[in-house]
Amino acid sequence: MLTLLVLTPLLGAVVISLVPARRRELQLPLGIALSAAPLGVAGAVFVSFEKGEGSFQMVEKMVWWEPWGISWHLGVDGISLGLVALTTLLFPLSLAASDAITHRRKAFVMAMLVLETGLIGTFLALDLVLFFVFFEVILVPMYLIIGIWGGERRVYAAVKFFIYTAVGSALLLAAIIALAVMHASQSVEGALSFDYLALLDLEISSTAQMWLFGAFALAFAIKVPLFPFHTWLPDAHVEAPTAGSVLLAGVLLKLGTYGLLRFNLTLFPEATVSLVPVLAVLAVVGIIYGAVVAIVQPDLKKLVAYSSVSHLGFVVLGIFALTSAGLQGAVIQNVNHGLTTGALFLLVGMLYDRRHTKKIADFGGLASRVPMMAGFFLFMAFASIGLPGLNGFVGEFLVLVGSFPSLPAYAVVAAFGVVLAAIYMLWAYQRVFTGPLTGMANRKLVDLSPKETAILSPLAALVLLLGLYPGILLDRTAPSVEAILDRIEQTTDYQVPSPGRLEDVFASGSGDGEG
Amino acid sequence: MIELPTEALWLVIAFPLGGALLLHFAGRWLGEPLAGYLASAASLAALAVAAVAAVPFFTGEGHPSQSLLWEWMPAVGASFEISWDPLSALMTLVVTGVGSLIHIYSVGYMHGDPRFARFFTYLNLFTASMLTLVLAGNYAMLFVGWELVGLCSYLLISFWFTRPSAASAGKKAFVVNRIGDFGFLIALMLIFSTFGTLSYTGVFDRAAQELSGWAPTIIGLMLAAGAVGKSAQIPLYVWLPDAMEGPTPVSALIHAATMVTAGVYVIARSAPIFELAPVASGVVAAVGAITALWAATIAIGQSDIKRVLAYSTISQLGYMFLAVGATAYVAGVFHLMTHAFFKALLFLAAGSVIHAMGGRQDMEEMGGLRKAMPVTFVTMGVGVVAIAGIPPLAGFWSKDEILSVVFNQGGWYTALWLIGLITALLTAFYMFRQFVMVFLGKPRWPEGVTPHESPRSMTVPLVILAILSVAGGLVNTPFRLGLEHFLEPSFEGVRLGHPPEGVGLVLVLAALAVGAGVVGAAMAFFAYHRPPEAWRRFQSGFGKLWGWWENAYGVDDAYGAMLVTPGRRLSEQTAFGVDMKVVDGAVNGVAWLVQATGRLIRPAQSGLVRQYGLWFGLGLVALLIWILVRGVA
Amino acid sequence: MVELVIFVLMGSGALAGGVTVVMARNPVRSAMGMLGSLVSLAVIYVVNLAHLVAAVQVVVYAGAVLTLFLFVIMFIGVDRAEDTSETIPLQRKLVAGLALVVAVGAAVLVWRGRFSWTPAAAESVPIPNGTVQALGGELFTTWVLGVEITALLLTIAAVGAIALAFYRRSGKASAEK
Amino acid sequence: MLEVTPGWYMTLAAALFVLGLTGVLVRRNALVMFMSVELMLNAVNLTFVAAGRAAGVLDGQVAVFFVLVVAAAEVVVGLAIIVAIFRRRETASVDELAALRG
Repeated sequence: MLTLLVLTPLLGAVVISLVPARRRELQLPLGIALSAAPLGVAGAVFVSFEKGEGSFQMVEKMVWWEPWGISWHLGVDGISLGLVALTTLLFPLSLAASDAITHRRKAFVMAMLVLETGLIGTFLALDLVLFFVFFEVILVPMYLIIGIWGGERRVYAAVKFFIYTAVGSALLLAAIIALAVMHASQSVEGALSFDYLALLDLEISSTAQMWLFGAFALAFAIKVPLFPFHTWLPDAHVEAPTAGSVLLAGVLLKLGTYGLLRFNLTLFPEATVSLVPVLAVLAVVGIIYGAVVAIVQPDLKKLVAYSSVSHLGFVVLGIFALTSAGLQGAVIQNVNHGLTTGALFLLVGMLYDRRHTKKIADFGGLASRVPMMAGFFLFMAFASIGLPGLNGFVGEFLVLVGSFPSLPAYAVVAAFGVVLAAIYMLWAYQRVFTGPLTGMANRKLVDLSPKETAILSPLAALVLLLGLYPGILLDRTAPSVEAILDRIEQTTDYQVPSPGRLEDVFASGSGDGEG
Repeated sequence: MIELPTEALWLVIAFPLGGALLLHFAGRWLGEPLAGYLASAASLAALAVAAVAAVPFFTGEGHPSQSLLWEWMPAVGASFEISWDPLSALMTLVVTGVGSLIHIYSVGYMHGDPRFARFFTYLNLFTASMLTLVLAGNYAMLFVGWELVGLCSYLLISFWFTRPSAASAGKKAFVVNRIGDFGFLIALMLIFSTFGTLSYTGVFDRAAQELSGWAPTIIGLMLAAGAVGKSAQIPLYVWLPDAMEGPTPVSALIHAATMVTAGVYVIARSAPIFELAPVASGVVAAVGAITALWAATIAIGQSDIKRVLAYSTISQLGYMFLAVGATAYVAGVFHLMTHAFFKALLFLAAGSVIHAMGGRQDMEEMGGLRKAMPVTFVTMGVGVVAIAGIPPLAGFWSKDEILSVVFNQGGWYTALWLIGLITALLTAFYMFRQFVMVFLGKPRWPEGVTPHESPRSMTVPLVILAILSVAGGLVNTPFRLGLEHFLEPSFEGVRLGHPPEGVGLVLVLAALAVGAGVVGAAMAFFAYHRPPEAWRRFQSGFGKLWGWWENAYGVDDAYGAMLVTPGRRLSEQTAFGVDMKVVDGAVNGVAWLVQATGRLIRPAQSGLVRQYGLWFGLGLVALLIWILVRGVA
Repeated sequence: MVELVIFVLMGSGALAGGVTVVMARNPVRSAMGMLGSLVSLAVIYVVNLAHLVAAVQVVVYAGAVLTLFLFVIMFIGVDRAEDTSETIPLQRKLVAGLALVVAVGAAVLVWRGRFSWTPAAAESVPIPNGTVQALGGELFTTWVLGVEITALLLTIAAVGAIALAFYRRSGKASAEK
Repeated sequence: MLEVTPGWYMTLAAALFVLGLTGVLVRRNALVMFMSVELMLNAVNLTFVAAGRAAGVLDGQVAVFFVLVVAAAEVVVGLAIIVAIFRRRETASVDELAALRG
């Protein structure tokens, strides 16, 4: 089933390639229909997923290249499940929102479908080479999407995106090979292996763990992006077409946090425990820094992009909190951010399609002209701010409350990001949508079409559902998260903090007496 | 008598929430006034359910109970869970009762507004949120309500969003509240990491054993920080006066009667924690007392009819803080209730006046409205007397109880009591000043304004609220402590502050409080029941002080200069200085370095084959020599 | 004795030819120097018992290849005397240095004895005679695959040369600067 | 009596090789460069023959045979290219063929 899930979009790309180039009217609807197919498969995966099970499910394994121990090994657990579902959901929606793409539409749809295969594959791969292949496959269509269908400085942005991520990948590859070689030196037969499950049994010295952790973490930190590796993101977002932005923020960034969670924590537990302060500092700095920078951005897309830096800081903080609540929060915040930021980018895109500008200063008082759009924007803005009852809160709250026992000082500083989020989001909303209606062009705006409403509504519904009943995801996540924590506890002398007197919390945590 | 199980209490929230949903999707189709009636019906239905469910507490047979709706975030012990005890019952009744009246009032007030249905959507959503807050069985769900009322407040303040001032006031309210929420969040983190749960029962049962040292103080202070934001206390009160940009019923419902009291409710609810943290309690009391005095002086200098009431609200909330800070939780909640009655009344009456004056809010342009609006005149008069603390109206009982309890605490609380007493005098002064300026004297209306009494849907709620303002205080008099008895189950095991024992002292204290009220009222009457020139002369007698009061001590400007402007500059520096130049500069710098290296060694690629050949030859020879020198095996 | 005489005579011839190739300003003279060099070497091959190689040297090199060179020289223009001034800075000096190093290096290597084994060794080893039969046998048994591949290479070269000869400017060629 | 040892031949080959090398690097006429290359190839051929004789094997001569063939092929293609370039650029000077200059 998982193989099917990975390959369906690729098959779709092949189908699209067979459509004659002059049948333009077919390409987009067909693309939407084809990308809906994996959504169906993902739905089936979601339904048949065993709730109480923390290990990998629906595992499929086929030998790919025996001598090097590479296999086509797929599996899903509570950490990847939500992300896979999110990926498959966002693709039909963002394709549906791509009416504005008229130039080389066929190639665009194909690039999108290839991208989908890459993303799903990355989340499901249980073989490091397979993972790496998918991880890199993503770069190509995304590079094309930004570079061909982007804005004015698209080439600059695309090249920056590509090179920046490729630099990280190079180290990742080196570290992956190092792991396989270590496996060869430790296993009885001396065989290489890139299998994630096999590599889990490796015994890696502390020093080696540090280096390998660093290589993995750098690759993923660039992808997240963690401060200070974030500057490719605003550029890429501003130049990317709407669909590109949606997927970039919605799914691509999650590869970083997913990688940290999946590989860094389990493969290098000792290094994880000792490097927690470094990553927590970067995460917290990212939370505050992203928010502070977002406040004064003149470009709506850039503002949302910097808000992503801030929100993903929460995810990273949750991961390195190394508590059950923190990890669960990280996982669900991943999905939440994809939904809300995806929706925000869709809205900005819809605004851009109408006005051909993203500058906040060009707008003003739109709410009286386009109330539906304003309503959706405000809804998503509040989800992003972390209003309880909407999904953003669930993730942030779990992360904050979960990270407090282990990292009290960091959690307190991070909590301040919540205040800043309200400032930048509401100020932007105020300048764009409220006040008197300004400018002739704004007077002629039309509100959301039924189609656009249909694109946004599922996202809004999910935002509300996950906000009120996150159990739908948390129930499936919790066992996997516990498994990771168990592993860290077994392989290191780390103890997940349990509730207790505050004096103990502050004494044990790395917090330095924040009061 | 029907016994309503706690499990059915979700209906209390569901009615207004359902109303909000219905109106959101079908409001435009339902139109005016049907949408308003539906919303009012939803609110009344919630009131009915709550009233039935509260019966056991009145008869003294009820016990606090919990009912789990569904799990929310099990990892942090958060669930949707309703807790039903006298405190939440009382709050529910106040919210739905006052709320229903304001719904009905709004049908008249919002007549003709193009977004009539939308207004009621928000109003219903607010009611549901506030009920979530008071019915919550754990801190997480409390926080849901806490933030959702903030959202509704934002939506309703900026209801007329085309006015830039309204839009910015809404944002300000939400952001300032968020600063308080920051403290609240920290409190939640502290509570969870101590107890491993956020549910009231779990926390309060074990508070005495688990909390030690400075822990309860920190938790208490952080909770208080949240409460300070929501209840508009120093230093976070600045959003409330601006919130008057919203429609007047909103000011009455949210920014006087219910939402702003949430802070008081939270502190009362967390009594078992504050019990262990006398320092935190003291801070709360001090903040309350100072805020009360501070806001009262500002209220004196205002000429906008709603701003007077806004600062008055801040001041009265200060009283409630003073009460809960002095562990007089019952007195605080009591004042919360009576205040809800008379302040809602005052706001609605003010709304009626504004309605009649064609939207004008400047009291300088009013005067002599007594004849034109008899009902409003009488009912507002009742409200003014009530807030001034003149017996036997509601305000007297609750305020007197607060003051006497605070006095009885002794020590430095006596200073707070004195502040409270002075504030009582000022309260009477500015309220009577307002009353005189608006209703008595000669009309100073501008051209073309012909005031008229408001429609029935507006005056009926006024009358009902006036009756409540008269009689509401009787539920808890020193002669019959009905409310205290009623609330007992909610404060089990908590030492409550009490008034002094001796009857004589009680009477003296009461006499002092009443005396302060009467003196203030009389001063206002003599100063302002005269032509405008005379009162201006009176005002100028205060010299610079009056200017400060008029300007609210310039706190807004100070915050602007100290926080907002530097904050924005910091943000700009970070965004365009640090981020673009340093961080991105480093990235682009690396790229530039590679390019520069390329440029540097580019001439080597001369395109001349012979030169390449030479390099090749030289390289080869060098390699050979190296091999020979090293000696290949 | 005979070998010494032949070595001195033919060696000088080969060197003189080489110098002519490098020094002559007219390419035809270079070609003639080349011819002299090739023929001299052919004689030395004979002395070294490489009869077939010597024959092929004369027939293929001196005959075919050099003729081809001459054809091209004629085609391009005989009397284009080359400008001998050097335009690349340092080229001449560095070349001289390189040549010196290579020459000295080779001399050192040779005379330090690494390659100075004497025909005395030949007494134990039968001196192979590079007759057509001997060499042909070797080529078509041990080295037959190499022969086939070189044949293929030659064919390809021929085809390539013809293709290049048929080269036409395709419109306004873009390779034009 | 002086014996002509293989070393003599090696020395001669080295001299020829250096001559060819100098020619390749100094001359800018493509044809002359080609001839210089042939000179270098011949120098190598000489070492093969001499060494093969000294070692008493035919392999040296076999190698020379292959070098000859490859050289012939090279000349054929190289000259064709030179002619093609000449037809286009009217020059046989390699210095003027510097389109790949960085």
